[in-house]
This record gives sequence, C-alpha cells and structure tokens, in this order.
Amino acid sequence: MREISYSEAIREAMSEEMRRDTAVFLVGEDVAVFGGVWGVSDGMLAEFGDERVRDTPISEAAIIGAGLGAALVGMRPIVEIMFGDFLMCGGDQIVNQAAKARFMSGGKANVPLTLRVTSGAPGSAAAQHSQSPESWFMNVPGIKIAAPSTPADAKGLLKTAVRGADPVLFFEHKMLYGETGPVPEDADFTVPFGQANVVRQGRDVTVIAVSIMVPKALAAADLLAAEGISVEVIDPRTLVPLDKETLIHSVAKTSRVIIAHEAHRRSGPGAEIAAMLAEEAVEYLDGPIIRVGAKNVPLPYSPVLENFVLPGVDDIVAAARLLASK
Amino acid sequence: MREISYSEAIREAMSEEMRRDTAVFLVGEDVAVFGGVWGVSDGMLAEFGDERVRDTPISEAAIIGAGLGAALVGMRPIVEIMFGDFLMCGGDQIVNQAAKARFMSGGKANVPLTLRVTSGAPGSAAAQHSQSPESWFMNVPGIKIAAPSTPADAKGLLKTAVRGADPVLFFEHKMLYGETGPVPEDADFTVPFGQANVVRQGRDVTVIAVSIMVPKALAAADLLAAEGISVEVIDPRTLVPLDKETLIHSVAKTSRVIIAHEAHRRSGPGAEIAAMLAEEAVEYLDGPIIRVGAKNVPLPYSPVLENFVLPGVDDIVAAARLLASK
Amino acid sequence: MDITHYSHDLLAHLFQRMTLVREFELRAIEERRRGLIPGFIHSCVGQEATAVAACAALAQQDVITSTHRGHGHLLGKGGDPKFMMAELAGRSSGYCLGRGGSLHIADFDLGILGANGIVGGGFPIATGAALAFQMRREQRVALAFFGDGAINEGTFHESANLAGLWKLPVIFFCENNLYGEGTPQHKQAPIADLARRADSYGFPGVSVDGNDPIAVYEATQAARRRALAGDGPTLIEAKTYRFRGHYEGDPQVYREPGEMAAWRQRDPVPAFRARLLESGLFDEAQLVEMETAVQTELDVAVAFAAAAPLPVVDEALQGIYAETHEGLVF
Amino acid sequence: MDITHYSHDLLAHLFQRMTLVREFELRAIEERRRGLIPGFIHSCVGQEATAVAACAALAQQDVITSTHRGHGHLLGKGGDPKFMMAELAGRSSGYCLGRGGSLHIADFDLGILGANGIVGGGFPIATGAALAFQMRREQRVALAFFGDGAINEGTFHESANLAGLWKLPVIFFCENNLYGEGTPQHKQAPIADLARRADSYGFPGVSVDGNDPIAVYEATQAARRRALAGDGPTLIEAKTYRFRGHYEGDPQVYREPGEMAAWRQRDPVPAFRARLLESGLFDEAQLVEMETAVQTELDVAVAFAAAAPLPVVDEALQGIYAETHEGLVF
Ligand SMILES: Cc1ncc(C[n+]2csc(CCOP(=O)(O)OP(=O)(O)O)c2C)c(N)n1
Ligand SMILES: Cc1ncc(C[n+]2csc(CCOP(=O)(O)OP(=O)(O)O)c2C)c(N)n1
Ligand SMILES: [Mg+2]
Ligand SMILES: [Mg+2]
Repeated sequence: MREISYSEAIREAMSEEMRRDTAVFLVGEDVAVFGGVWGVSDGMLAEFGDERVRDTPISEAAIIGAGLGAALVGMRPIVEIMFGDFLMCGGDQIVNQAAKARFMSGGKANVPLTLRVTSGAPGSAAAQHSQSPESWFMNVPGIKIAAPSTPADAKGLLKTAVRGADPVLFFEHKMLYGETGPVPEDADFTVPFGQANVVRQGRDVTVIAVSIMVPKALAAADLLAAEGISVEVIDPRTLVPLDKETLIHSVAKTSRVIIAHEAHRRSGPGAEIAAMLAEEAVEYLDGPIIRVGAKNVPLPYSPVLENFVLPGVDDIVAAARLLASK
Repeated sequence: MREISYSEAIREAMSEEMRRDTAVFLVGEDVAVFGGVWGVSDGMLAEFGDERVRDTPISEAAIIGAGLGAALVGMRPIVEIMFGDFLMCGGDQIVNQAAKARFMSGGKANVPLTLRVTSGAPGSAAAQHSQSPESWFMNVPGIKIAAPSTPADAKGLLKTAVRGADPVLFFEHKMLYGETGPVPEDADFTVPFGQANVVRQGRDVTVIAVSIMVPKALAAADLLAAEGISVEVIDPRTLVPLDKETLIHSVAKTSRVIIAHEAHRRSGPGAEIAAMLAEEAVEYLDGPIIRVGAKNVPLPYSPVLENFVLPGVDDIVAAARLLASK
Repeated sequence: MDITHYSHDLLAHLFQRMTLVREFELRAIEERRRGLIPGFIHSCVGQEATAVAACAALAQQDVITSTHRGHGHLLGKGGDPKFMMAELAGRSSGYCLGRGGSLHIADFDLGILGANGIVGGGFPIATGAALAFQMRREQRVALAFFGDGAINEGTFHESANLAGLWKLPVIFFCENNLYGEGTPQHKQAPIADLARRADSYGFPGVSVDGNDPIAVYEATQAARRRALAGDGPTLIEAKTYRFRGHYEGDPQVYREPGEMAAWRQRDPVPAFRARLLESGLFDEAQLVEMETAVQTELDVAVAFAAAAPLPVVDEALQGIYAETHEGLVF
Repeated sequence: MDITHYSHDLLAHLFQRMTLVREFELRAIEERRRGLIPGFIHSCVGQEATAVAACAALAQQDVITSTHRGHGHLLGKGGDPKFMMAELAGRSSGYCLGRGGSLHIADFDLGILGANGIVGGGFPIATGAALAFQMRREQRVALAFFGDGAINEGTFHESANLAGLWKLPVIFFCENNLYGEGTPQHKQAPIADLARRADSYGFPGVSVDGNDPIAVYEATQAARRRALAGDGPTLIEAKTYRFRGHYEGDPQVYREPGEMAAWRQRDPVPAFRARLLESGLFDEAQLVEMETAVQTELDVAVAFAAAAPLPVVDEALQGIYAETHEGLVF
C-alpha cells in the first residue's frame, strides 16, 4: 500500500468527502490562504474555492457555533481549531449547544459537525499551546471523541466523523502530522468509532495507549521484548465511545495494565479507562493500573523541564518492569 | 452549636472575610440588588455597598477574567457564576489564564481568586441548568476544586479559598442551600483543603461521596445498617487536592469501594478517584470499584426521566449490596 | 403608521397570534401553579408584539433561534400550543418528548432551531444557519432573538462580526425589555440605544417601538429584504417591557416605581386591539370570535398536555446520538 | 507634530527603546537560528513605535497586558533584555525561570501582567486590574495591548462593555498591523477603522499613525488623563505594519505585492531617527552613541542568557500553587 503522512491522510479524507458531498466544507482560522498553520489543508483552497475552504476571524465561539448552526440546517462542516488549547474560548458552543442539541430536541436535531482540533506538545510552545485536552469534554454526554495515532486511522476515523450525524471532537497530535504509514486509497475506506485496535499482541502487560503514545508504547514494547516482557499494545482510537470489550479482553489475558497518554495524569482520558477497568475487569487484575501521562503541572517552556513533565518511552518501560516484577 | 443553612454559612463566610479584609469583594450577575438568584448574597449590598457587592452585565469571560486581573494586583475577588453550566462561557480565563498565571510567570503571580459556582440539578431545570461540572477542570493543573456538603464545610472551605493565594473553583450544590447544620461562630474557623472527612465510620464498604451525595450516602448507610452492612462514608471535600491517604486508609479497612457523585459517570470526579485507588490501593480491593453517578445523557426536563438519570440513595444501596454479596 | 395599508389576513394573524401568546403564557402560569408544569417559566407577557410581528415578517423556510423567554417566538413561528403545553408538562407528546422543557423547545420543520438556556447561545447558531443558506444560494434568512442582557455576551460580538464580514442573511433581533433578570439595562451597558452597536460591524441598526407590531413587522421585513438581496445583516432593537417577573416567582425587587404602570398604558395586546377597531377593518364581534377561538385552542392544548403520556424511563437513554454504541449512555 | 515641544529625555528614551526593541528582535531571531532559543518567536519588527511610545506615556505604577508579539511592550515598560533573553533561552535566570518563554513573560514589579498566548486573553485581565485601581482610589491605569485580529474575540466586547459601564481606568490599545497571522484585516472585520468600535461602549476611539511615536505618545497620554479623571476607557487604534512573518519561519504567502515596500518607506525606527536629526535636538554622534550602547546591552544580554544555568528538572514541579499539598503535582 502507498504510504502517506498523517497530515496528508487528513487532507485526503477532507478532500474526498468534499468531492463526494457538497454539504461538506472546511472553516477555521487560516485554513485557506495559509493552508492551515499546520499545513493540513494546503492546496485545498485551490481545488475547492474560498466558499468551501473559509478563513475566519479569530472568534472561536462564533466559528464552532456557526458550524453547529450550519449542521442543524443540513451542512456537514469541518471546523478546524488550530490549537486544542483554544477550545475553551468556544467551550459553551460545544458543551451546551452541539453536544445537547439532539437530546434536548427530543432526538430531532442532526448535528453532523466535526471539530478538528490539534493536541499535544510540539516542543517549547509552553503552557497555552501544548495541552492534550482529550478528556476536557469526556464528561459531557452527546459528543464523540476520536484521537487517531496513524495516518490510516486518521483518514478512516475522520471520514466516519464527517459522514456521521453526531458532533465529534477529532484530536490530531501535532507531532504525528509528519509521520507516514500505509493508507488505503479506496474512497470509501472508513474506520468505525468504538473499535479499539490491537496494535501489537502480547502476553504479559497491556498498554492502552492514546494518540502519540501508541508509537511510544511500540518502542517500549520492543525494548521490553528484549527483556522477556511481552507487551500488548492497544489503541482505543475513540475515547467516546470506548471499546471496553477489547480492553477488558486484553486485561483478562495479561492481568497487567498501563494506560498511557500525553494529557496530564489527573483526570486525563486514562482516569476514565482505569475506572472502567477497576469496575468491570478488577477480577483479572494482578497489580495496580498504572497511568503514564504528563505530570500535573502546566507545560513548561524550557526543554529540560518540558521533557521531564511529558511522558516518554522510558516511563512506559519503567511501569511495565514494575508490573512484571510483581 | 447554633445551626444555620448552607446558604447562610456561605454568606457568613463572605461577609466575615469582607469585614476582615478590604481586598475581598463579591462580583457576579445579580449578586447585589437581587441578592443572587439563589439568595446567597441577600443583604450583603446593604452592608457593603455597591462597590464591593457588584452586579455585572451578562459576560462570564469578562467577569472571571476581571476577577483574575484584580487578583493579580492584590485584590481577593469572589466571583459568583450563577450556574456551573455557564462556566464554559468563560472557560478560557479559567484554564489558560487563572490556572496557569503563577506557573508561567515563574511562580511570581499571586492568584487569590475564588469562583463560587453552583452545581447540580434543582429539578426540571433541564440540560443546561443542571450539570455538575466538578470534573471539567480537574485535568487542568493550577486550579483547586472544592465541593462542600455541609454548612460548616461550606463556611470553612470558602474562608480557606478566600484567604489563600490560588484560584479555586468552589462548587455549591443548589439543593444543599437550604440544608442546615452546626457551624462554628469563630471568625477564624477554616477547613483546610486536601483533608477528607470521615463522616461515618464503617467496616464493610467505603462510600466516597461528593457534595450532595454525602447526605444520600448517609441515608443509604442507615438502610444498609439494618441489613447488617456497615458503611463508611467519606467526603473528600476538595477534589483538587485530593486526600488520598484517608481514602486509601479506608479502603484498606473495608476492601470495598463505591464512589458517588451527581456528575455524569463518564469522566466525572469518580473517574480520577477510582483510577487513583486502582493505582495505589489495588491490593486492598476485594471487588470492583463501583461508580454511582448520573447516567451519561444530558439531564432531561421531565421529572420521570430526570429521576431516572440522576443517582439516588437506592443506587448506593444496590451497589453496596452487590459488593457485600461478593 | 396607517394600518389600513396592510392585508386583512396579516392584521388578523398578528392579532390572533399576539392573543394566543398572551393567553398561552397566562395558562402556562396557571398550569404551573396547579402542578401540571414542573419546571420554571420565563413568560413573555408584554412582549407579544416583538415575537409575533418579527416572525410574521419571515417566510416559512426562514429559521429562528430563540431564548429562555421563547414561547412567543415559537408560537409566532407557527408552533402548536398543544405540543408546547405538553412539553412544558414534561410529556412524551411534547415537542421534545419531554426531554427539553420550556428552555429547549425546537421544531426543525418550522424553522425553530431551538429555545436556549444559555444567554447569547443562539447568536453563532443563527449565523451558521445563515451561512448555509448563503452557500446553497437559498432564499432564506435566519433571525436570532435575544435580549438587552444578551447583547453583552461575547458571542454577540463574534457572530455579528462574522455575519457582517460575510454579508450573511441574518437578522439580529434584540428585545430590549430594560432588564436582564434583576439588573436594569443601564447597569448592563453604557449606552441606551443598543442598535448603535451595528455600526461596529458595518451593517445598519434600527430601534423600533417593540410594542407596535406594525413597526416591528416593517423593520423585520426591511431587514429580510436586505438579507435576501445579499446586503447582509441588520440589527433591530425593539424597545419593550416584560410585565411579569424574570421567572414566575421572581419577587421583582428591582423595578423602578411607576415604571410598570407607565408601560401598562402601552400594553401591546389591548393597544393593537383598539387600533384594529379604530381602523374599522375589524369589528368587536370578529375580535371576540378570534379571542374565543384562542381560548378554545388553549383548552384543547391543556387537555392534550394533561392527557398526554409521561415518558417511560428508557426514553432518557434515547436520542442522544444518531449512531449509538454499547456503553455510551450508561 | 513639532517634536521640539518634547523633552530631550523623552525623545532620547523613545529613540533608545525603539532601537533596543528593533535590535533585540533581530538578535533573538539570530539566536534562535543559532540554537540558543528553542521556542517560537513572533517578532514585532516594524511595530517599535506603538509599543515603546504607548508605554512611555504610562507611569511606573501603571500596568499592561501584552500579547504573543510582546517583546516591544515588555521592553517599553522597562523590561530588562538580559532577563528576557534568558527567558527566551529557557534559562533559570529568565523572567519566568524558563517556565514561560516568549509567550508568557511577566514582571509584576514593572506592571507587566503578562504576555499571552491566547489572542484576546488579556482584555478581561487588564479590565480587572483597572477595577482594582478604581476601587482602591489609586492613580493607576491598565493598558491592554492587542492586535487587529484580537478585536474580534468575544473577550474584547465583554471587557470593553464592562470597562465603559464602570468607567474603569483602562486603555485598549490596538496595534493594527493589517494582518492576523495570514489573514488580512479586511477579511477579519467588515470595517477598516477599528477605533469606531468604541462607540458601542460609550467611550472615545481614536486612530493614530502607529509608526509615529509622537502621535502614539500623545494619544496614550490623553487616554491616561481621561482614565485618571474618572472618565473611563479609550480605544486607541494605531495603524502599523509588521516587517517579518507572523512567526519566524512563516513563508508569508499572504502579503499583497508592493505592500511591504510601501511600508518600508515608513519604517518607524529610521524615520524617527531622521526626525531627531532634522529637529537639531540630537546630532549624529549622540544617536550613534545610543545605538552603540544598545548593541552593548544586547551583547551582555545574549552572553548572560548563554551563560545562565538551565533549570533543573525539579523546578517543573514548583511555583504552581501558593500552598501545595501532597500529590498535587504528580
Ligand atoms: C450564559 C448565561 N449567563 C447567565 C444566565 C442566567 N440568565 C438567564 S436569563 C438572564 C437575563 C437575560 O436578560 P436578557 O437577555 O435581557 O433577556 P430577558 O430575560 O430580559 O428576556 C440571565 C442572566 C444564562 N442563562 N446564561
Ligand atoms: C484564542 C486564540 N485563537 C487563535 C490563536 C492563534 N493565533 C496566534 S496569533 C494570531 C493572530 C493574531 O492577530 P492580531 O491580533 O492581529 O495580532 P498580530 O499577530 O498581528 O500582532 C492567531 C490567530 C491564539 N493564539 N489564540
Ligand atoms: Mg432583557
Ligand atoms: Mg495583526
């Protein structure tokens, strides 16, 4: 299969859906002429014109809410939020409007709204440009949350989001944009929500890894294999809905779990996953559920500090060793 | 000790602190002439005047941020947000400004900002006026989160918040405002953050209950005692910081845990507490950690539906029976 | 304005709907007192002219976003009092199957994109709907109702800017009833004529007498024409007054003395009734007939609501997502 | 304006600081290229007059909120290039001990409440500081720097409304450099003169030539006087231009042809230099002396930064809370 980057996969998904359905359009700050500050929509203005690839003023609440309004009358907007850190500038339109519109209207509202949001620390971008806000909206019923780790998943999950009729927060990790991988060319290739991916099979320890922690977990698994510790790596791919079954199945096999994400440890996505396992899979557990995540401090600017705060391959390795030694 | 209501206790805390320190003032929508839509600041305008008890336009971001700005130059603002549901209208000022100001400035900023926020379902107020957003900001380092369940704790914790130098989200449950209890008259009575309260001692099951679920857990404990199940009820009082030690100590004793909160189950405060226990107290567990919370759907208007979605005494009882039967 | 220029149908419609709104509110208040309605009510008694006449200037295919004080808007846009009353009563036959209540009534077929419990929550939504209409070259406009309090939310500014920039077919319709909850308008904004704010976004703003349905109708029609011509938004500020509390039960400690009495002199419903009679276009018997019909319709609505089934608990777990998955709602 | 009316000290200060800002930016860019500075830089080259002259009109006790493009503001308000450069280099001797970087430099002693990575994030903060000054009857003002893009954020509207309503001693200072990232101002707002927006909040708005430090100084001084007199805020829009990319590395595909060249003719630093010479108040030797001193100061700053210790990892866990507790940061 041909290999393309995560960023190209996302552009391909958007472009294909825009060709297929005139209701789909892209809107956000600097997505058109600039091609997105991450370059994800580079070239799309030329193909689709400035009505369907729209630069906006710097007004997150209006942009998100306008996406919602357009969705309610039949469009399928893709809204780009340049940094996930800015989500709270338009938070109400997500939490109280988009997420609840269908339920409050007695199931009548359709909300085919995709919010493409970057997450993660790109390196010395400091506390307001480095956050991984995947869990900020997990407590809010009505919204779905995806966090792909590979180009193929990025493409397939994004298409599912755009074709669906529910609001989706679609988190793209900034440091994955340049990563390449095989991506099907089939224009109808999609990846369903709620299906975790067992990225690597293993016997001794399960690592449930979110987004950029998937490649890190794989690197850790390689190192650990050399020590005789066999690691199973699972990527949930969507956090809401969560594929409990696959996770529990793995824990039943390994009895040991690590949950890894770049978000801060406290109340990150791992809190929910760990709590779910402590509720539904506790009988299989043979030791603590260890969460590997950023320390609970704002992301620092200085690389020395930032590296210390962010979770890494070594943290997963250390956690796995600890579990395996019990 | 004289008994006063939760609402009176909060008013007393604010009034005492305002008498004590001219830097303290109250600002929010309808807090002055109206006395707060929940009546909490009733009468304070008369005592303190309209400079220190300030009605504002409907502009949550500006109100919260103005509180922050005033705090940065030495005031100690108490900002009231009428419904916790509206927090996301000013979310960025909490997440990216107030919470991070100290750290980003190298520890130099002082942020004595207290956000008094109501939470909980007051009955048929529907999806945008009934939420319990305690966990929405738990992933964000730099902010502290309190959720008192009694008049005494409300008074003591609020004073700690106002006298401190960190931003605090102080959640007041609407259905607790009318509840009465003994409250010390000592103007220097405070309750420290990070100290859970063992509200009732028990042997068989630990119920960690947040805010309004504390009285519900006590009611459940009474019912369960009649069946021979001895329940320990613990109120963490502050979610950030969390008094892990007291919680773990209890679990070591009972081996069985229920976490109860009115927030939705998914990624509510219970997710973090359960995850912490699954990490640090798993060896004591003799069964699943059960979370009792609102179902993961927006709060419905119709009482039939609302009662079904909200957690109740019966849910705690059922969970305790299940745990005790294992 | 000389009302004889207007069609009999339009005038009858305005009178009928204004009466319906007034009486609907009074019934709802009564039924809340009697226990049929469990939730809060923010009644729009006194603001019937704004709600009804603004909607009368819209076409069926146009859409509105409404507010916490939305019953008038909904009835104005064609809402059925039966389904509204049933919704207020929390019944399965209500507009939202009992899930939304007064604050969240929506009917997408009627172009009602929803009442809203969040002050200022509707601005971006109306703006987005208008964007869709513009992109699809449809002859439709979106109208956002909001209050004098709501105009101070950041969403107004962001939405008005976007709409002005893109010349979207949207009408920002401000019902300035002089209060936001208990806080008077002059304590919420440093200017009295909120229509001035349109200038910041390069589109016109007009202030009209919100208790005069004809003035409201004219202004809204002009705004609609402008929007459809591709000239962009209009801000309409309609000065009006609410005759009841912010919500039912509000002690209203904040009113200026004499203010209420003065506005009562300008009660839009009897004033318009008198004008219809004066014009000679309607006689007393015709108006009474319409009024009676309204009462009958409301009798039916209340009976319908009272007889309608309560939801069954499982319904709480439905209609949250289009595509659902195991474990999503539990 | 005839600059001979101004004190020698003021003119020297403006020239010295403008030169310092320009040269600081060029050094920082250079040091980033050489690897001393790890993070992004949003340079304000071309906008020296706004930053320096606005701050020159403030008193020591006044405060500012700054932006992502904040180096000029910080130097204008008295920031020390040593500590700034060390911060950019992520060192423990930096203003924020290496924790904040360019986007978050603050110095409460100098009245710098912080640069900000969130566009529009500073409006409410400046407003709140001004509220504190008003409540305490202090003779202090707060000035919020922001860009033409930021004015479209909801926080501008909410803050301007609050400040206008309460007549707070705040100055909203807009550096209109014609772009927000890659999007030109005319694609961000439907009006060109952003100063017009003040009218919505009942206070004056003025547009000035942002490349003329004297014009900026005058406007800011007038706004400050107004604020201290209790008359409330002023919106100042200073028209200017940035000569480099939005950030260093920006390919700048979005510029209009010829635009840059035209603005280069109006480069504020050489223009002011020429004016000083023309006025006869300064001779070439004096200016060269100041310029040389700036270079020396920057040599020292860069050397200081390069020699400053890197933070040790434990520092990442400090300074998050005033009162800390076990388990709070892990
Ligand atoms: C974001 C938000 N803030 C505050 C409230 C509480 N609230 C409900 S209605 C209201 C007053 C609204 O005033 P206005 O916009 O003038 O409408 P009116 O009630 O006068 O019709 C307030 C403050 C809310 N629902 N949402
Ligand atoms: C809330 C938010 N939205 C978007 C951004 C990304 N961003 C950073 S600077 C910028 C442009 C700001 O334009 P302007 O206010 O004119 O300031 P300038 O860069 O021209 O100095 C944008 C969009 C941000 N940092 N914060
Ligand atoms: Mg009003
Ligand atoms: Mg700009």
